[in-house]
Amino acid sequence: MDAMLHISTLHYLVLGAALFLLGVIGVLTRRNVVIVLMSIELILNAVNLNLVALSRYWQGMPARLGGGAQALHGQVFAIFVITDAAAEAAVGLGILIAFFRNKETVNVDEVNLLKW
Amino acid sequence: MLFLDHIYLIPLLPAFGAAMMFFFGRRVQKATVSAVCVGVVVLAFIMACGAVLQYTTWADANHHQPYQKILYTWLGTETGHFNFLTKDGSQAVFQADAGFLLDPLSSIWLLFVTGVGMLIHIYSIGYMGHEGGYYRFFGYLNLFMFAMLTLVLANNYVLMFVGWEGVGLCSYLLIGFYFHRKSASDAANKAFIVNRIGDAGFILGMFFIAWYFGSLRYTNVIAAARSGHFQIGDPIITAATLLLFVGACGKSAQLPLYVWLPDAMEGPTPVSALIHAATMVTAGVYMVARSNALFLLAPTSMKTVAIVGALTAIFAASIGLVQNDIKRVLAYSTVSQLGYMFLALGVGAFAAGVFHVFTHSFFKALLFLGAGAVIHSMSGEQDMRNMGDLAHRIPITYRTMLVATLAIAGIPPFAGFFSKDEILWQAWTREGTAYHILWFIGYATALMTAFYMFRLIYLTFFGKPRMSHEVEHHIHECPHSMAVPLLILAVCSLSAGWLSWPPSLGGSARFEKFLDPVFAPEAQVLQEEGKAAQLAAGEREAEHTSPSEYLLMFLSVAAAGVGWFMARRSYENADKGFTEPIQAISPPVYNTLLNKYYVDEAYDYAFTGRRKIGDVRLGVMGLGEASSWFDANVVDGAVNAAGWITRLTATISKWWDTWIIDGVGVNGPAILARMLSYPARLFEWGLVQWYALVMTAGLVGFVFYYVYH
Amino acid sequence: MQAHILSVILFTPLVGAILLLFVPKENKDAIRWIGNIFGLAGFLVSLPLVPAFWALVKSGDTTPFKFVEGTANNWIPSIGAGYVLGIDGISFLLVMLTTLLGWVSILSSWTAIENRVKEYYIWFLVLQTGMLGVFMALDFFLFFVFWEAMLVPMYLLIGIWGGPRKLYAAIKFFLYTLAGSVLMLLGILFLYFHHHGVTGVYTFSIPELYKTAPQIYSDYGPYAATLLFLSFFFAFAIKVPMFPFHTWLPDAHVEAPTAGSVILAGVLLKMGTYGFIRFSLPFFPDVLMHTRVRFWVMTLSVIAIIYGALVSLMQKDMKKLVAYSSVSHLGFCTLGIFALSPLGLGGSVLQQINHGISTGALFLIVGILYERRHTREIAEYGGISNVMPVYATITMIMFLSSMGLPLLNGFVGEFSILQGTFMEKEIAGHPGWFWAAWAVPGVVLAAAYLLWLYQRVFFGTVTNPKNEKLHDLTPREVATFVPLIIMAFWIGLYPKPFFQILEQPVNNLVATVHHETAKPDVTVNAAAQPAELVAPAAVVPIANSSMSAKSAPMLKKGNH
Amino acid sequence: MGPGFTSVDYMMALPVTLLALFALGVLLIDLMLPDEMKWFNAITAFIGVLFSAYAAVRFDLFLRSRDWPYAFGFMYTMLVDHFALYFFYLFLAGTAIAILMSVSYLETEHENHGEYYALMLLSVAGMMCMAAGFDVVLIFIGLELMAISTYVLVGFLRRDRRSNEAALKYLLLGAFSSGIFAYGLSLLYGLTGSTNLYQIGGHLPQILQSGPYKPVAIIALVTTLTGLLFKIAAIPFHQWAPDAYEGAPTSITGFMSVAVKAAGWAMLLRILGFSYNFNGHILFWGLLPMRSIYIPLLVFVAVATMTGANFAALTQTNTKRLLAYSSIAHVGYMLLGLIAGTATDFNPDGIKGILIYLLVYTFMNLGAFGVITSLRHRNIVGDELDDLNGLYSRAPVEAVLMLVFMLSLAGIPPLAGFWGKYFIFLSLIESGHYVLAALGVLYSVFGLYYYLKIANAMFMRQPEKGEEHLPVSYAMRAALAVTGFATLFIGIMPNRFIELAGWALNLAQNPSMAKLVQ
Repeated sequence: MDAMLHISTLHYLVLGAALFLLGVIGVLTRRNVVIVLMSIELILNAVNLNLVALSRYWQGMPARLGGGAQALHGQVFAIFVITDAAAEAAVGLGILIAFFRNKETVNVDEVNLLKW
Repeated sequence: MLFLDHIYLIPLLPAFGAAMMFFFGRRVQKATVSAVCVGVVVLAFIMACGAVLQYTTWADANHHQPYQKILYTWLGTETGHFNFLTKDGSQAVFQADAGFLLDPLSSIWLLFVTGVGMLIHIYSIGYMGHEGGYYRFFGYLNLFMFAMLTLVLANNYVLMFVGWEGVGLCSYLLIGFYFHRKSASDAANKAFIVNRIGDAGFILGMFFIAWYFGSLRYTNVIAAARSGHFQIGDPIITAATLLLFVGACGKSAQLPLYVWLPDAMEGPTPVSALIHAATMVTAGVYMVARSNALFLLAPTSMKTVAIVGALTAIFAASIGLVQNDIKRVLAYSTVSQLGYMFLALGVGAFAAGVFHVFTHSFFKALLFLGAGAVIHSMSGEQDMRNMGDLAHRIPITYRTMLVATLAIAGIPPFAGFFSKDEILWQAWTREGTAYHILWFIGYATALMTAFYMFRLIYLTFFGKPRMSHEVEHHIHECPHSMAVPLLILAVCSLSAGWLSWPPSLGGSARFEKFLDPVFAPEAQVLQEEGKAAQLAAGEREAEHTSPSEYLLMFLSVAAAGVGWFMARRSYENADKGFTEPIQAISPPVYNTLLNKYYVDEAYDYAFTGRRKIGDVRLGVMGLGEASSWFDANVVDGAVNAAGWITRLTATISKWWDTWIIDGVGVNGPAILARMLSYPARLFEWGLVQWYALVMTAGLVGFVFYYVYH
Repeated sequence: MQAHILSVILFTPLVGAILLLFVPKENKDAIRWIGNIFGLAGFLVSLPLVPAFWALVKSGDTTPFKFVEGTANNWIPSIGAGYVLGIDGISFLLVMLTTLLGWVSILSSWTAIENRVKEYYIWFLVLQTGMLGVFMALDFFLFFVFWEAMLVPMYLLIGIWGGPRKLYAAIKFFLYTLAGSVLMLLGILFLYFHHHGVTGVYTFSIPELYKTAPQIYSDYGPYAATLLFLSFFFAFAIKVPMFPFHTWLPDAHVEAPTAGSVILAGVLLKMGTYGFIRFSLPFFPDVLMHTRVRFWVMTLSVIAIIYGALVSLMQKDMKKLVAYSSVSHLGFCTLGIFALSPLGLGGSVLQQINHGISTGALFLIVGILYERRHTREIAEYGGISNVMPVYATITMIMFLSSMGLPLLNGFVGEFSILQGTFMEKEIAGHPGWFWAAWAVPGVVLAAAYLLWLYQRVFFGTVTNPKNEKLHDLTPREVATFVPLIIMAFWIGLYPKPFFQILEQPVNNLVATVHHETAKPDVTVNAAAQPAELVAPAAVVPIANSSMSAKSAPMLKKGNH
Repeated sequence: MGPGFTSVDYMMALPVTLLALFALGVLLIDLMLPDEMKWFNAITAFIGVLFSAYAAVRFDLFLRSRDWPYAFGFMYTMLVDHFALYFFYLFLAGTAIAILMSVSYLETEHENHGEYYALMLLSVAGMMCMAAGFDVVLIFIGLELMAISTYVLVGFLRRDRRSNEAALKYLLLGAFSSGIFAYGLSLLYGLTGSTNLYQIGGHLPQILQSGPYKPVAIIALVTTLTGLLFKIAAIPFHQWAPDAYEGAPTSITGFMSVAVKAAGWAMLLRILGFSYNFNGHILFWGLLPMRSIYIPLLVFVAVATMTGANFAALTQTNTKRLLAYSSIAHVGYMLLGLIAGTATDFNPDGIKGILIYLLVYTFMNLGAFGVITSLRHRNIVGDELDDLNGLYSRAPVEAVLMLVFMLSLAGIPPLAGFWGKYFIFLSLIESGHYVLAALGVLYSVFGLYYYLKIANAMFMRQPEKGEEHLPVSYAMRAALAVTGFATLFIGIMPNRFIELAGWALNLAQNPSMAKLVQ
């Protein structure tokens, strides 16, 4: 029992933060639009992780602090975020395809017609 | 009191004439023009005589008050809401009437201005008969009469200033009458602008008076000045009088502002006679005489006036010695005579000064008209070196001019003798060597005057004929319209002096007595007040005669004789290429005089900046250039920067250049903004990830902001 | 009619503009006729004002503003702005000047404008309304609206019908003037809140603000008051334009079409001086009386007089020359204003009218030559008086009036200004005559540059063959000058009515200025008990927090 | 909070619902329409907008009848108060005009599909959720709904590479930012244990007291702020805007520049919060307690935005891009208003300024884009500055209207644009931010310069491409007429609208405002 290492909300948050940063870095560095999109998904996943973990955390809290059994906002929110992520990915890919039709590339660096 | 009550008509009649010319002049016949213009002046003259006569009777009834006629309040309001604080802190009202004042002083001017004016108008009918712009000429002349009469009849300084500027304008217009000649328009501008400098002084002088006495109406000012609670040498009054005198210098062509007068001879000869000899140039004298009460309170100013006058007299006379243009000789003689008048005023002999103005107006007008006749007969030739032997060809002109010459040279019993002699005597009787020096200068001038005037006579009327043959062929005596005025003026130049036959010669200086209400009071008021009292008291002293007076008389006549004799010796039978005595003695002196001491050149270098020293332009135009450069390059440095940056960037790269030039309103700040605009846009260089990076950077930046707060 | 006469005058031109919208733009003559009719109408409807106003002056009625129309805050109650019109002697004269010049310049552009005639007249009439509004507004907000709205038509007039560098000039004019006036907006808002802080009422009504604005000096201290003064000063100084802010003027003038220049010089510049008189003086008397401020404004005026004259002396372009001469003349006006003596102030207003008449005419004169020869280079001309005698005569008269020859209008104004300045005992540590003496050379220089110009253009023989065929003035062109010449002589010969119209407002103004500054106890009281100052505001959190000087800095951080 | 919704809930959701329904309706009808009948979609959409507007008005009246200042719904998820209603009207007005603008434009682009209008309506539905959302979840959903539909709209010109690219960029950045935003929201939730703005606002103060949580709170704030500022395109989160505006179909550019931006502002105001003052006691929520922390940031952002945008716009030669930068600059001014509005305890003038600004901006900016849209036909693209040259001679009415819009954007009285700026500067002076005020006005002068460039091109340059007259569709004419009239009318008779903005902030209950309205 006590040998088993106890995982607190903080760990989730740290993991979330790590994911978030990874996502950001991905967005900033990867050249392939698809991968950039995936990195954005990563960010959203970090959000979901946070939300779920925190929702657990608040369920553990006393009700007078707004906690309690039905403090489920976080999880509800997470579900919405997931759907949203899906939608975004779909639309993103759609637009990417349209773009690809015209320009024959998925390289972010070549998305530079509009500038200045 | 018909004339007196309608005294304002005297200036308004010529104004009416001028207006007629302005509106209808171009459409009517020359005959009509002369009828109208001369007619109004004749009327004015008649009214003037009537008014003066009525005044004399009126004055006896009203113990010699000046007669005033106020039409309406011109500047300011009667309600007097436009107040200002005088120096002593009392409330004063800003007000200037359109009002007229007649007293002995103004009546004298009134008489000879209208009189001589009338004669010159008549003369002009003949003289200008063949000129273009006949109506224009007479319109201007009438306008001048209006301005001059306003100047004379005004009852306050502001209205006097109106006339003052008005005559300046008319002289500008008339000098520039032959406007197609560059020299004429130059001379016109010179006249106006130099006069303007004087006027600036006049304005400031007026302000000082208003500031000190709280009014600009003669009666108030003089009453205040005579009230005696201003001590003599009061700095403000000194300043005021000096500034007024600056004005006088401009108008009456005294050093250093005399330069315009000789050039003014570009105008038609009648103009030179009327404006630049008889009337306008004496305005300065009138103004100083008018403010005698003030000048007497400022000995410094009096001295200045006297010294400037004396210097001008000899300075101009010396130039006159060698001039060859007949009108220029007369011009310099005018300047010199004006110098005399100021000398008289300066030594406190106001009456004498005025008297000289009076006589001078006749013989100088005569001289000019005569010169005009000569030029007329010489078909436009003005250079005396190309004349000679005209005496029997144009006898009337010759005789009349001779009379005038005798008068100006101061040969008794001609008019000039009395006035000039009076002045010299008054100068002599002032105590202090300074005044003796002044006397001597005046005396030397008298000699010079005689010399150059007879030089003129001999060169013009005697010696060998030096003109070309066709000119010689056309020589003819002038028409009656010109001859009559000459004769009348000749009579006056002979007899005008008798009005003030000096007591010492058994006369009873009637002229001065007439003027006593204007000048004499100082004598009593200031009798007990030391120095200035003597300034004023001179005229009284003059009454008991002294041997020295006779001596001086003799000396001055002798001087005139010597001048005559020298001139005669050198020029009696001058032939082509005759020798100037002075040139013979010392060429450099001669050249200096011939070139008028190079004053014009000096002014052009120093003040106007019309001439450059090397590449630098000094004077006003220099300043003008400097400031317009400043304006273009510094104040509006925006534009400059624009151009500069544009050029710079153009060299940097074409791409940049097109962007700089593109769009509108290349302006300094705008340009700099543009410079900044490109970074702001380059920031946006099209790559999504760059955008994302910037966002993140912003985010991180925010976080760091707190880390370090 | 009597009650709404100001509105009628104000909107007659606008009605014309709207009417013109419906005229097909091909029908140029109809447009010209309508434009001119409304130009004239604008002048005619303003004429009834003259006897009415004169009657009031005669009856010695003492209300500061006459023909007041509309009540405070009736326009935008929620911010306290009202459509309030009213005039006193000063604005009365300026209004009349505007209507007159508006008519003249519309008449003058009959042949000058060939393309896009319709817009031209529309914009011109709109401009007319804008300018009139500035002079009539008794509500600061209304004033500001007109002040800025009027820039637009002027900008278009310069930009569309202007000369070669029109775009540059138009933009420069617009930006320059706008830059000044936006700061003024902030100043106005400050006054607005200060007034609320004192009285607890939000209003832009100028008469109301007169009551409170002077207290700013005591409530916020000299420094803040001076900054506030500057925020107004720049707006007006740029408009006038005073010395360092004048560089937009030559460009705008040179590029603008003739009528545009006439209005620009004749009326627009007066808005600056009017602003000084109407606002700077009564709002910031203490600041103005402050030695250093006064010294600077006086110095700038003097510099403008001399400098403007010197620069115009050396111009090669007639229009530029006239433009710079305006700088010099307006220098006289500001000198008279800041001398703060009734005489100087009255003279200044009169001089503004004179400048409108004379310089307006000068621009017409230049325009007439330009129309015939399409150049303004002085060197191109010479001997014009041989071919165009009438024109030469009229020009001479106007030059003389512009250089201040007695019996013409210019002299009366300059003389009063100079004497008014001269008589002041002490201006910024110097006696009044010190300043007057500096200004006087301007009179001489005026003669110099104008006569020299006249000589170069009109005297001599016709050297340039292109000038031989020039035809003299047409009746229409003469007609444009007649009213100006009449005015010039009227003011020159019998200026008394003008002085009588001016004496009341001018004296009140000077009285208030000196009165405000003459009572130090006010400052003491307010300083002693600022609480009492903001007491009515205490109810109001906003006012409370922002109106008391001490809490203002705290707001910057925003947390408490 | 018991479950079970009352009729009020549905009534307040009705505008949103109707829009969604009509969106679907458009899609369905579109299937049945032949190609030459496609314009009918526009009518359907327009009717949808009208219905939604009717629903909004109805709820407005309902509130009045009950004399409620506001109504909560869906378990405190949705707050429909005057503020929300104000924005409803704004969105709907903007959308209606944008629809009018689109008809002929889509014809010329040969992209006349029903999806276009459907997506428009859906995005408006999203906006309404943002404006009326009182729970971050709802707000986030609304945001995404709006965003995703706009991504598609931006890329609606499938064959146009610039359009694709714009869409792609907008999508990537938008998704990125909403990711960050969501992350911030999650942290907020973690801190306060609620997604309800009121409770978040309620809990924040003591969290800020306790040391350990403050950094987290700050990170939450910053990330949230990033999301918010991104949507209103404030520097340094603005860079999507110029590209998206330039690439998007012009009608959509107009739509985005007003409606989408207004939605962004609604959300920003809701979350950063402003306080009501109900008869004395002050009511606040959202992040308002962190005011003292974010104000300095906002100052920085505002100044940066004004500076960057104005400078960048200065030398633009592409009209759409220029207007994009100009709209960014306007965001800068509005941010000043936000600063003034939240700096002091209660200073509604700043917020009021923003509301009025958005109102007038809707009309003048849409008008401007309308004119540009009308230039687009077969041979001209019409979005280069040179395409405007000599516009006056080709289309005088459009030219004059454009001039009006430009001057209004520059804030010249008496045009609508002036009032936006006026209240911003008013509030700045009021709250003592004199320096910011001076900066603001100077930049507004600065802005005039590039607006005048457009005016110059239209009036003072000669047209290159002949004198041929521009054909303008009736719908477009209607749109231009409405916008032009509004711009002038609001400018000259602003009182009604100022009071409207006051009403949106419930200022009637407000002693200080009671003074102001007298």
